[in-house]
Amino acid sequence: MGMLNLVLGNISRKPATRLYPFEVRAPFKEFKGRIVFNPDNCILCGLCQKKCPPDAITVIKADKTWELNVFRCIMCTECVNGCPKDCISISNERAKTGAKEFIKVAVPIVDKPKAETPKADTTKAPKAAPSK
Amino acid sequence: MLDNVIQNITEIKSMPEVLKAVEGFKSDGYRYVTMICLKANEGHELIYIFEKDNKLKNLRYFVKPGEKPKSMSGIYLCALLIENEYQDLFGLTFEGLAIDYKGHLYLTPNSPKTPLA
Amino acid sequence: MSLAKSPWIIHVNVNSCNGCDIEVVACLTPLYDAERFGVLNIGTPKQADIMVVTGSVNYKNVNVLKNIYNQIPDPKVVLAVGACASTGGIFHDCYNVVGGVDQVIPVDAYVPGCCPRPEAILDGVVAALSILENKKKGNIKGKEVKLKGKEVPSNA
Amino acid sequence: MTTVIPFGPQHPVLPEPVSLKLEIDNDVVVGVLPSLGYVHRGLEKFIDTKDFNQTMYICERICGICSGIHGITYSRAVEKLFDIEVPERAQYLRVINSELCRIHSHLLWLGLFADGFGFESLFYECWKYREDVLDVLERFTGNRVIHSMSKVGGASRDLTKEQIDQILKTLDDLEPKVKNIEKVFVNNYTVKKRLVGLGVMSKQLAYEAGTAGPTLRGSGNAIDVRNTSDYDIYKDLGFKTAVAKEGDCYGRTKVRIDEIYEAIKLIRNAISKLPEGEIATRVKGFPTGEAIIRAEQPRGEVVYYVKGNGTKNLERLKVRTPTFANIPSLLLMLPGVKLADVPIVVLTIDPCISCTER
Amino acid sequence: MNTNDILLAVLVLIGAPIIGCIASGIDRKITARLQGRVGPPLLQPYYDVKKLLSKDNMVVNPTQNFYVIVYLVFIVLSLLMLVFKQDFLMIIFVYTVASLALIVGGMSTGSPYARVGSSREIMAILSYEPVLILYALAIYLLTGTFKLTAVLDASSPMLMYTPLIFIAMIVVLNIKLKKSPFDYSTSHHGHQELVKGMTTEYGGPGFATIEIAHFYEYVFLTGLIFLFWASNPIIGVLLGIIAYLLIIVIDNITARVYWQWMLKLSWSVLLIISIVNIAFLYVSGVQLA
Amino acid sequence: MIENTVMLLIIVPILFSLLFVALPKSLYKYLAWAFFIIGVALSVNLVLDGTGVVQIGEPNFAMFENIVLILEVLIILFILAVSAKYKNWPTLGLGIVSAALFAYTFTNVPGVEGASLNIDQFSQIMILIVNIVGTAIILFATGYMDEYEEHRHLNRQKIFYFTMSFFLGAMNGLVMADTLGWLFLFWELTTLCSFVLISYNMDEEGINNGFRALALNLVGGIALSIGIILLATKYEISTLSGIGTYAGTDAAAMATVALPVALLCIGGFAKSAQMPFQSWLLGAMVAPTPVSALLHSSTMVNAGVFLVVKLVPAFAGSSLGTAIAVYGSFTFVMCSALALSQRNAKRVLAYSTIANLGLIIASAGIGTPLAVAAAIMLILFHAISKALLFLCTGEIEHTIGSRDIEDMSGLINKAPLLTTLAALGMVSMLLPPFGVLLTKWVSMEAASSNPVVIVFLVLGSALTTVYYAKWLGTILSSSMDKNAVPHKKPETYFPLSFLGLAIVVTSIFVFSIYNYFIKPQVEILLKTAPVISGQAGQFTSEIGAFAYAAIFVVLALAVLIYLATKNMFTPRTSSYYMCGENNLEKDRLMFRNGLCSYEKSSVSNIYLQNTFGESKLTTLGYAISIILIVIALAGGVGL
Ligand code: SF4
Ligand code: SF4
Ligand code: SF4
Ligand code: SF4
Ligand code: SF4
Ligand code: SF4
Ligand code: SF4
Ligand code: SF4
Repeated sequence: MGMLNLVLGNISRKPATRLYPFEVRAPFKEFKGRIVFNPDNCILCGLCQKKCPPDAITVIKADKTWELNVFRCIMCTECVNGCPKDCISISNERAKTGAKEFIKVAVPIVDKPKAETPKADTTKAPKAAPSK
Repeated sequence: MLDNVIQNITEIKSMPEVLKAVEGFKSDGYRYVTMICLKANEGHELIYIFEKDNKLKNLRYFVKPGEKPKSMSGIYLCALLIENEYQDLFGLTFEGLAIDYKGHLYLTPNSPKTPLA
Repeated sequence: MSLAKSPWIIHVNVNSCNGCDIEVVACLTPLYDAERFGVLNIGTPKQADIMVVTGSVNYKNVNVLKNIYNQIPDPKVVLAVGACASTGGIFHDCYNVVGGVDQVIPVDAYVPGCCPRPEAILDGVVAALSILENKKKGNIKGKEVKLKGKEVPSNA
Repeated sequence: MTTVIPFGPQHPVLPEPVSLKLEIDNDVVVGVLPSLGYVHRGLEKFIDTKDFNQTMYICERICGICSGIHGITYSRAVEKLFDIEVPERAQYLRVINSELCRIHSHLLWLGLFADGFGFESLFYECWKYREDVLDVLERFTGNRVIHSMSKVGGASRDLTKEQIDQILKTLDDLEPKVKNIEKVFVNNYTVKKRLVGLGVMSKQLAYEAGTAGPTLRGSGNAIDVRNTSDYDIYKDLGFKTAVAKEGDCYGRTKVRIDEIYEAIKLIRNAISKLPEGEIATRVKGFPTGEAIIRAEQPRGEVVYYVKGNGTKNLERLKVRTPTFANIPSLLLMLPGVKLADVPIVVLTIDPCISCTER
Repeated sequence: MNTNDILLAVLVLIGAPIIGCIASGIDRKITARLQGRVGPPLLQPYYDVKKLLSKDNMVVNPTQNFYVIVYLVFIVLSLLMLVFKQDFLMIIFVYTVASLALIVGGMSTGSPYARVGSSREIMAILSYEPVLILYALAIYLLTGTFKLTAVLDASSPMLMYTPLIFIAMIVVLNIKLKKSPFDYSTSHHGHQELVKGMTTEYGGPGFATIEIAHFYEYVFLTGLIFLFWASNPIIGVLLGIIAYLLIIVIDNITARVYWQWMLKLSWSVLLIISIVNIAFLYVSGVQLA
Repeated sequence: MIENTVMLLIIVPILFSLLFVALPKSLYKYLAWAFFIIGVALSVNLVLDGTGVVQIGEPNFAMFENIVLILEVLIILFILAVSAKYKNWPTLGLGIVSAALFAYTFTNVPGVEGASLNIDQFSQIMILIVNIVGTAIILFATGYMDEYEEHRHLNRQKIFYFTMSFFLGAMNGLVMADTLGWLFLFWELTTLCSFVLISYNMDEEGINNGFRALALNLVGGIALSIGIILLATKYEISTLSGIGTYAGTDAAAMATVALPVALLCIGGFAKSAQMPFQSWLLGAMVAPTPVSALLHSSTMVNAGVFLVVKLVPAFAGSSLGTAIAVYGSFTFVMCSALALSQRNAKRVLAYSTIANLGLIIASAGIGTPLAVAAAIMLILFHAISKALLFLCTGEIEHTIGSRDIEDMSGLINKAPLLTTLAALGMVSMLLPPFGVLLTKWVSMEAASSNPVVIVFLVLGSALTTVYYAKWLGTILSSSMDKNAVPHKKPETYFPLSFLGLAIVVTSIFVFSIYNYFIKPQVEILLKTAPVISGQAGQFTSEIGAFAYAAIFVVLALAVLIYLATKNMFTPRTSSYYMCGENNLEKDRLMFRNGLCSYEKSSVSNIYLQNTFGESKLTTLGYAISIILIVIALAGGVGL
């Protein structure tokens, strides 16, 4: 009768369900949600690209761009620990579901004047709009 | 003494001797743990690993190029998976496999052939 | 709205490390309870609407993926869950990996992460719902994916 | 005429792609031919392109269920190549992580197993409890199932006081809950009807077939790699090896439930003894030599063989996973069972195909 | 056939699926709550059917949908016959047609899973049909006729004289609703070694037909329970509901068993208690007042 | 002119049998067509002639009586000769006993002055079956036997057609004869025909089975002749109708003739292959399919139940009746259970035949007007359905080369018409609205007054559903491959379609059939007829109603809905769900196995050999059935 007690217990209690889209639990601060890149200090050394196990980061010195394939990143934090300039950090926000996403950032090299503001643009694959 | 050892491997020169040694292990109550295959001087090196009371024993055998080693699956049935795996990955041919997947354990006719060889 | 209220999924695990799989399964369990949206993990493709694919594609399961895709009646949506399914992830350059799921069948939505949280997967399902509705409205049919790389049937 | 049907690769009771060709006569299985390769990625080749640090992340993704233990075992193997001693605290952290993994994995298995014999509500119950374990794991390591907590040389994450309290609290909550589901698995009439006497392997057979983990211990063999002398600090923590003498699916279930209790005890023990100090040593140079390391994963013993050649890439990495060792036992257990029992017998070894095929 | 009859028939045709749909929704809701979940909306079965009807009609065998139509119309017919108080034995035979149509429909697809599922379902027939007919016999013994008129017009409840058959019928209900522990031929939600058993190859409108037929079947089967206390319709309906709830609870506290076990159970326990009950009726010669 | 028709019914078949011998093989087709048409005409004519008794008195009687005597001597000599030739000692022994009994009859039993043929409604029904179904089967045979013989390197068709036609004549005689002596003659003639046809293949198996049939039927014949002798010597009853008249419905009279009646019934049981005599009918399945269809399902075996039903007035309501009812229902449930474990289609049909005959006997045993009506109707409907099923099995065998049910999966793709007909045959055996089920329903309602019988019937009917459902599902399951080509010959397909149509038509007009044939017959037998009305498409008895018309309507509705919605939702054919591992080029039921090669999936049905297998049940069946017979006999003697 173990199971009977369990199911009757369940029905007499509130459901365990977290009503997800309507009721969101704040992510733990320890959670490795997504990679955040701060281009300000980046020296385009390419160490992060070297360290990244799935080759999610592409650093192109010539174009001065740093690119992350968000849908390939596995949240291993190798890049975070490996960056000599601490440009990469980790946020406990999740990356968005829906279309594929690349984060491509033009890197202002530090010794240049600060005038050139970093311009982040998020390129999205054309298909399918994500939901609200 | 450490329990997990790969040192002091007994080198064995001929296949019949390997078979005999493996049979000896079996009668001594050893379990077949696995076999490790390495590339070595054109051929392959096989390391058989056995275990009893949490202690390991190893045998090493060198497979000359083109040689067809004997399967241990007749002695230890569980050897058949790892032997089939090495047929796939290293292109070895084991003789007398209990179930011979003929190089199709993991790979299909389309996939790369003998990727580790 | 009929489709959006009753999405039945078929879970196809192709080359996944299980991380994504267990999170897909976790979506159905009490804490997340995808059935609130009418989601059922239905066994057969013939009754499914959403194909949830986890893992990258390898040479052995290309045909499995295509067959299952072809057996889902229209309108249908393919949801690639996890880094592997989306892009091949960490395995993208393994010798036996063809790549992400979109190398083989058309994918409609992607879920990032390795592995994605159940919440992210639920987001993906919700995203799939509107795509499903659009496909129904636009009468968009999934193309029959042809099987390439035939293997000669022996002992046929 | 016998019935011949494919069972898998895509099949609702198999969350993982593996295929069995079943030959059935009179509702009894007379022949099986497993078909593997649906999850073969070729990870052992990866060492050619990834350095030994990155390989840790690949090893973790051999399987997503006890990925933590894979990472730890890999680290231990490479550390053996370097011949370095890991700080005590890191060893304790590794044990805590391993045992949390074991609890979540066993709860997961209990659920899937229940689903395998059509007991949906029990399945949900197990997975509900598992979520609490995942929560503490997430706070500990930053991720729910793929933890990346270990690294060559020690641990990459430490436990804070607050996290430790949470772990202890979760374990306190969990214990009575496990007792509840244990009652069902052990006493429920229909469950026993399905499990008792099914897929029997004698002590001798299980030993000789080279099985590992609960599959082995469920047949009365008290063999557990955690008892080896060089396995982290397990020898200092003291634990009882769970065994059952039945040798059937019922026995294996009991072993896994007991292991949950043991794991809870081990974690409590480890936390109470947790020393202060560093969590990692610096690793310099590149690995050379050969090493073999075994570890006890939820599914049984995993064997890591690494060979370094003095470059940043390893020369050979070979993983013998527990399911790899247990699959041959399916060939022994399946013939003679009913078709309806196939999922149960397959699940009873707690198959993990992704690690089998890598 | 007067106007009243026609009205009643139309009412049944329209009302039964609505009740069945809600019953099935309640089932899913309660099951979810028993499992500690929120569960789908009450009208989820309706959404499901609506969706299925709007899907592509994918078949493996062009005639496979014929069988499910037969299944549907015969379920409806047996329900109508029940409502119009026809011969009970006859109703059971008509109901057998429906069950067989589904089985043959499953077999006709040729899918190995469907065929194994169907052959298990055939074995289910072997276990429940005798009980159903013995139930009919009990009605005859109590009223002197197989027509249901007498049962429905009686002033005392049949349950008083047929408690054992009632118990057997609860199990039959469980088998027929394909609920755990007897969900071996197909299972609504739980995962199954046979994929979706008999209905593996059905999808879209064909599967919608099966679902609609299930709605009617729910009503029909609870109707069979209702008969045990037909003298007071309110108690009768309550009895039906209680039986239904009981089955939902049983569904959640048991594992799936083998058909072999069920066959044994039914030919040993169910049949014997039914026969004992019948024997009692013979010997005592009681009549339903 | 009923006398002429009666004579023609016996003479025409014999004529045809001679024609078959005289004319070459190439003309058989036309002969068979002619025979069929004449058979239909004659039997319809007989029905139109109405009922009546044809008395044969002096001066013709002496001639006929001599013919009968000569024939009986010939039969016995033949039996003795063949059994001696093949050294079959049991048969020889039984033949000697028969000879002795014959000699005893000849010397000790007082002769009769005349003989009579009694054509009542029951005989009419039997005549219809024999002459319409029977000639249809012969017609089928002309399309069937060439191929059959080709596969077996035989050339014995002359004997085949001769015996088949001759058998029809004998059967006609049997169902019309009222004089017990004549009845016995025709009875033994059919036994002989059966023997010849069973051993048709002339191989060891055929001959052995032929002898088994002969031996067991001789046992029945001996019981029959002892019964006849007893009746004649003790009660001076020499006609079948005489027994009814003697016993009436008077319990005391019934009790006095119980022993001879029981003996006659045992003769009937043997003929109908009831347990424990069932083995001969199973053995008879080695004969060509038309033989099985004609002798062993629709006509000859019916002779046994015919006799039992005709004897109803002699045991209705008595304890003998109850014993017979229990015995019949026991055979019903036992053989249904045995059929469950069979994979050989002909054996399934054989068991099903025995089971249904058991049901008829059970109904007769119950002896209420309703039950007797059910018994007679069941004979009619069962004969048509079973003939169709047997012929279909034969044709299936020629199409796919096997009679194993498991091999028949996918038949719908290979031979759609044949499969549909076979499916119709099966459906008519177990589902409403078809006649067999209607009569089963009637008999169940009638049996509800007897607890043991009803429980047996309930179990038996569930088992019946199972073994037919299995088979039905198997032939209807699609396999998507179309390899075999059906042999579409008009001689084979006409009889099949004709029988299929007959099933539907008789089922639709079941009430008219009841009114015209059954009701008066039951009145003859029991003096009362069941109260049955046929209003509103319902077959309503005092305790229930069977709404067959409604079901026909609903069935038609289902077809209409299907046709209407077929185009509403355009079907798109897709491949099977094979867990993703399909092989689309070759056979769609193939899947890729572990060795990366393709393999065909297949599913066999559940046969429960371990519970219901012949080895498990047969002995039990023998034991119980023998006990039941002994009880019946003991009841007869008045113990
Ligand atoms: S990490 Fe250092 S050594 Fe290695 S590639 Fe980069 S710069 Fe060169
Ligand atoms: S977290 Fe890991 S996978 Fe992601 S970008 Fe950084 S290194 Fe690459
Ligand atoms: S992010 Fe850091 S590691 Fe990467 S390129 Fe910039 S500075 Fe180098
Ligand atoms: S995305 Fe990550 S968790 Fe998911 S299958 Fe791939 S490696 Fe595993
Ligand atoms: S056996 Fe599977 S679950 Fe266990 S560690 Fe290996 S991969 Fe992970
Ligand atoms: S046992 Fe294998 S298939 Fe099952 S959940 Fe675990 S990893 Fe997936
Ligand atoms: S086909 Fe074969 S079996 Fe038939 S006659 Fe010719 S050789 Fe004989
Ligand atoms: S089908 Fe069989 S029995 Fe019929 S002719 Fe051919 S071989 Fe002979």
